[in-house]
Amino acid sequence: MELTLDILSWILMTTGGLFVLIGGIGALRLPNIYTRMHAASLTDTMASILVLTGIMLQAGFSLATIKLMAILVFLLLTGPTASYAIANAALLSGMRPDAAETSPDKAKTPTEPSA
Amino acid sequence: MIVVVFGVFLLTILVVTAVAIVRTENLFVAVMLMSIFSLLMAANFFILDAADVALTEAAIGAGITTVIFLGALALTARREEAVSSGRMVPLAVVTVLAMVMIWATFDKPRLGDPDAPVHQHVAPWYLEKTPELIGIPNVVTAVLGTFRGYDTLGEVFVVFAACIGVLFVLSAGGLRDRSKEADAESIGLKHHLIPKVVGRLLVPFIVLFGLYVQFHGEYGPGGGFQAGAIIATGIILYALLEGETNALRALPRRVLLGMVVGGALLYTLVGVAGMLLGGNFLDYSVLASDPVVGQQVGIILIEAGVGITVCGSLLSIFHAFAAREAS
Amino acid sequence: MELLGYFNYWVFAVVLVIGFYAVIAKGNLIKKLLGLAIFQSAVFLMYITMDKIEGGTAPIIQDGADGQLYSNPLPQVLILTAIVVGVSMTAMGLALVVRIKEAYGTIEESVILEEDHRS
Amino acid sequence: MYYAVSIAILVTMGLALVRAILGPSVYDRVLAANVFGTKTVLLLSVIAFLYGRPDFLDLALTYALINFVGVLAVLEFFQSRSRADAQTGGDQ
Repeated sequence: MELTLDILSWILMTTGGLFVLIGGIGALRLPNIYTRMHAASLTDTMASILVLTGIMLQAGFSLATIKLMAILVFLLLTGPTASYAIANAALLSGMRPDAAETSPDKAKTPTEPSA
Repeated sequence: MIVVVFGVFLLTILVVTAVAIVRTENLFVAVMLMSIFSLLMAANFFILDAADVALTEAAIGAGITTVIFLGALALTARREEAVSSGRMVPLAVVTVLAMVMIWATFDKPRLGDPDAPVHQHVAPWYLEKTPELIGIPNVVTAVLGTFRGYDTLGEVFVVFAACIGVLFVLSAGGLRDRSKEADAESIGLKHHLIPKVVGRLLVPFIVLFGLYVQFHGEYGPGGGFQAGAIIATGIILYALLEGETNALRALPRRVLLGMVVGGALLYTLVGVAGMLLGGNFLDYSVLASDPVVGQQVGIILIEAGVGITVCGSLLSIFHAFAAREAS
Repeated sequence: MELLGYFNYWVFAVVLVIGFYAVIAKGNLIKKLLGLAIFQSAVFLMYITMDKIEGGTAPIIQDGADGQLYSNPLPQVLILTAIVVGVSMTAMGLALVVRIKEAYGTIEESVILEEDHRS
Repeated sequence: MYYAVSIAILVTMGLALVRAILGPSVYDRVLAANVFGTKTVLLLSVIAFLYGRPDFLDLALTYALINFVGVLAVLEFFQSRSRADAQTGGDQ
C-alpha cells in the first residue's frame, strides 16, 4: 500500500515536473504572445494539478493536505483568469492573434489580412 | 546540500533580474521585473530558514508594491529618457565598492557556521527561554512582541508617519471635490466578467486567510505585519474590481485613518496598561495573574494593533494614489 | 565548497552596488526609487544570510524534537519589520515624485535641475 | 523525487526570466511574471516538504491568493491608459 502510493506520487510528480519544463520551454520558444500564453497557461493548470496531487499523496491525511487542496483550488481559479486578463489587455492594445505571424520578419509579408 | 545549490541558482538569477531592472528604459517593464525580484527574494528567504520573513515579503511584494508603483507610473511617465553621458564615473565607483565589499566578506563567517558571533550572544537565550517565559512556539513572534516590543513600537510609528506623510503630500490641492467629479470615471473592471466573478470569490478568502495569519502568528509563520498587508491586498482587489468609490463606501477614509491611529494607540495603551498595573512600559506579564498568560494576552493585543495600523496605512496610501489618478 | 559559503555575501555585495548604481547614475526619479528598493533588498539578504545555521530549521519550536537546531530569530525580527517600513517609505518617495511631476512636468533629474537654474 | 521536481521548476523559472528580459512586448513580461508566480507557489510547496516542515505551506497559499492582484492591477493600468488616450486623442 505504502509502496503503491509512493510509486503513484512519484509518477505524478515527475510528469508534473516534465509539464513544468515543457511549459517553460514553450513560453520561451513559441513565436508570439498568444502562443506563448497558451504554453504557459496550459502548464499553470496541468502541472499544478500533477505536482500538488503528487505531494498530497505523500502528505497523507493531515492539515497539510487541506492546505495543498486550497492552494490547488486557488491556482486553478486564478491562473486562467490571469491568462484571460493578459490576453484581453494584449488584444485591446491592438496585437492581433495572427497565425501567420510566425516570426518578426515573416510577419511583414501578409500585413493586413482581408478580414 | 542540494538545497545550497538551489540557493546559488536563485541568487544568480536574482542578480540577473537586478541588472535587467536597472538596464531597461521602460519603467513598466522595470516594475514587472521588480515583482519577479520580490518572488526570488521570498524564495531565498524561505531556503535560508526565515519563514516569517518570506511570508512578509510574499504579502508585501506580490500585491502592494506592484499596485503602488503602477499607481505612481500612471501619474508620471512610463519611459525613462536615456542618459548618454557621465556613466563611467558611477560605474567605476560602483565597481570599486563591489570589489572592496567582496574582499571584506572573507572576514565574515561562512553561511551556516554554528560558531558565528551572531549565534553566540542573545539568540540562544531567546530560543531557550521563549517556551518557558512566553509559552508560544514561534520565537520570532515572541521576540517581536515582547523581548523587542519597544523596537516594534517604533516601527509601527514609522509606518504611521509614512502614511500621514503620503496623505499630506498627495492630498494637497482640494482632492475631495475632484474625486467626486471623477466618480463616473472610476468604473474599475466592471466590464470584465471573468476577473470580476473570480475576484469577488477570492476577496473573502483573502481576508479570511489574513485573519488566520493574524491569529495563528503565535504558532506558525505570521503576525500583524503580514496579516495587515494580506487584508489590505484583499481590499485593494475589491477596489480594483468594483471601482475606487465603492471601496471607499465600504471602508471610508475616516475609518482608514481611525485604523491607522487606533492601531498605534492600542499598542501604546497596552504598554501604558503594563505601567499602571505595576510593571514596566510594555511589560505584559502583569496583564494577567499568571505571567505567561499575561505575556500571551499582551502579544495578541499588540499584534492586533500592528495589523490594524499596517492594514489602514497601506490602504490609505493606495487610495491616496488612486484619487490623484482620478483627478 | 568552502567558497560557496560566501556566495550569499557576494550576491549581497553585487546586488547592493547594482541598486546604488541606479541611485547615482540614473536620472529618472522612479528608477532611483527602484534602485533604492533593490539596495534595501540586498541589505535584507545579508541579515537573513546571517541567521542560517547548518542543520537548523525555522525558529518555530516543534514538539518532541529535542536537540533540534533553530536558526537565529533576531535578524528575522529586524528584517520582518524593515520590509513593511521599506514599502511605506517607497510609497512616501513615490508620493513626492508624483508631486514633482505635477510641479515640473517631468521626472528627469537633469530637466528639473535646469528649470531650477532658470528661475 | 522532490529534487527532480524542484530542479524542473527552477529551470522553468530561469526560462521565464529570460522571456521577461527579452520581451518583446510588455504583455510578454506580464505573462513571464505570472508564470514566475505560479512556479514560485509550486517551488515553495515542494521545498516545504523537502524541509519536512509542511506547516510552512502558508507561504505558498499566500502567493496563490495574492499573485493574481498584481495581474489585475496591470489590466486596470492598461485599461485606464487606453481610456486616457481615447480622451486626449492618444499620445503616440
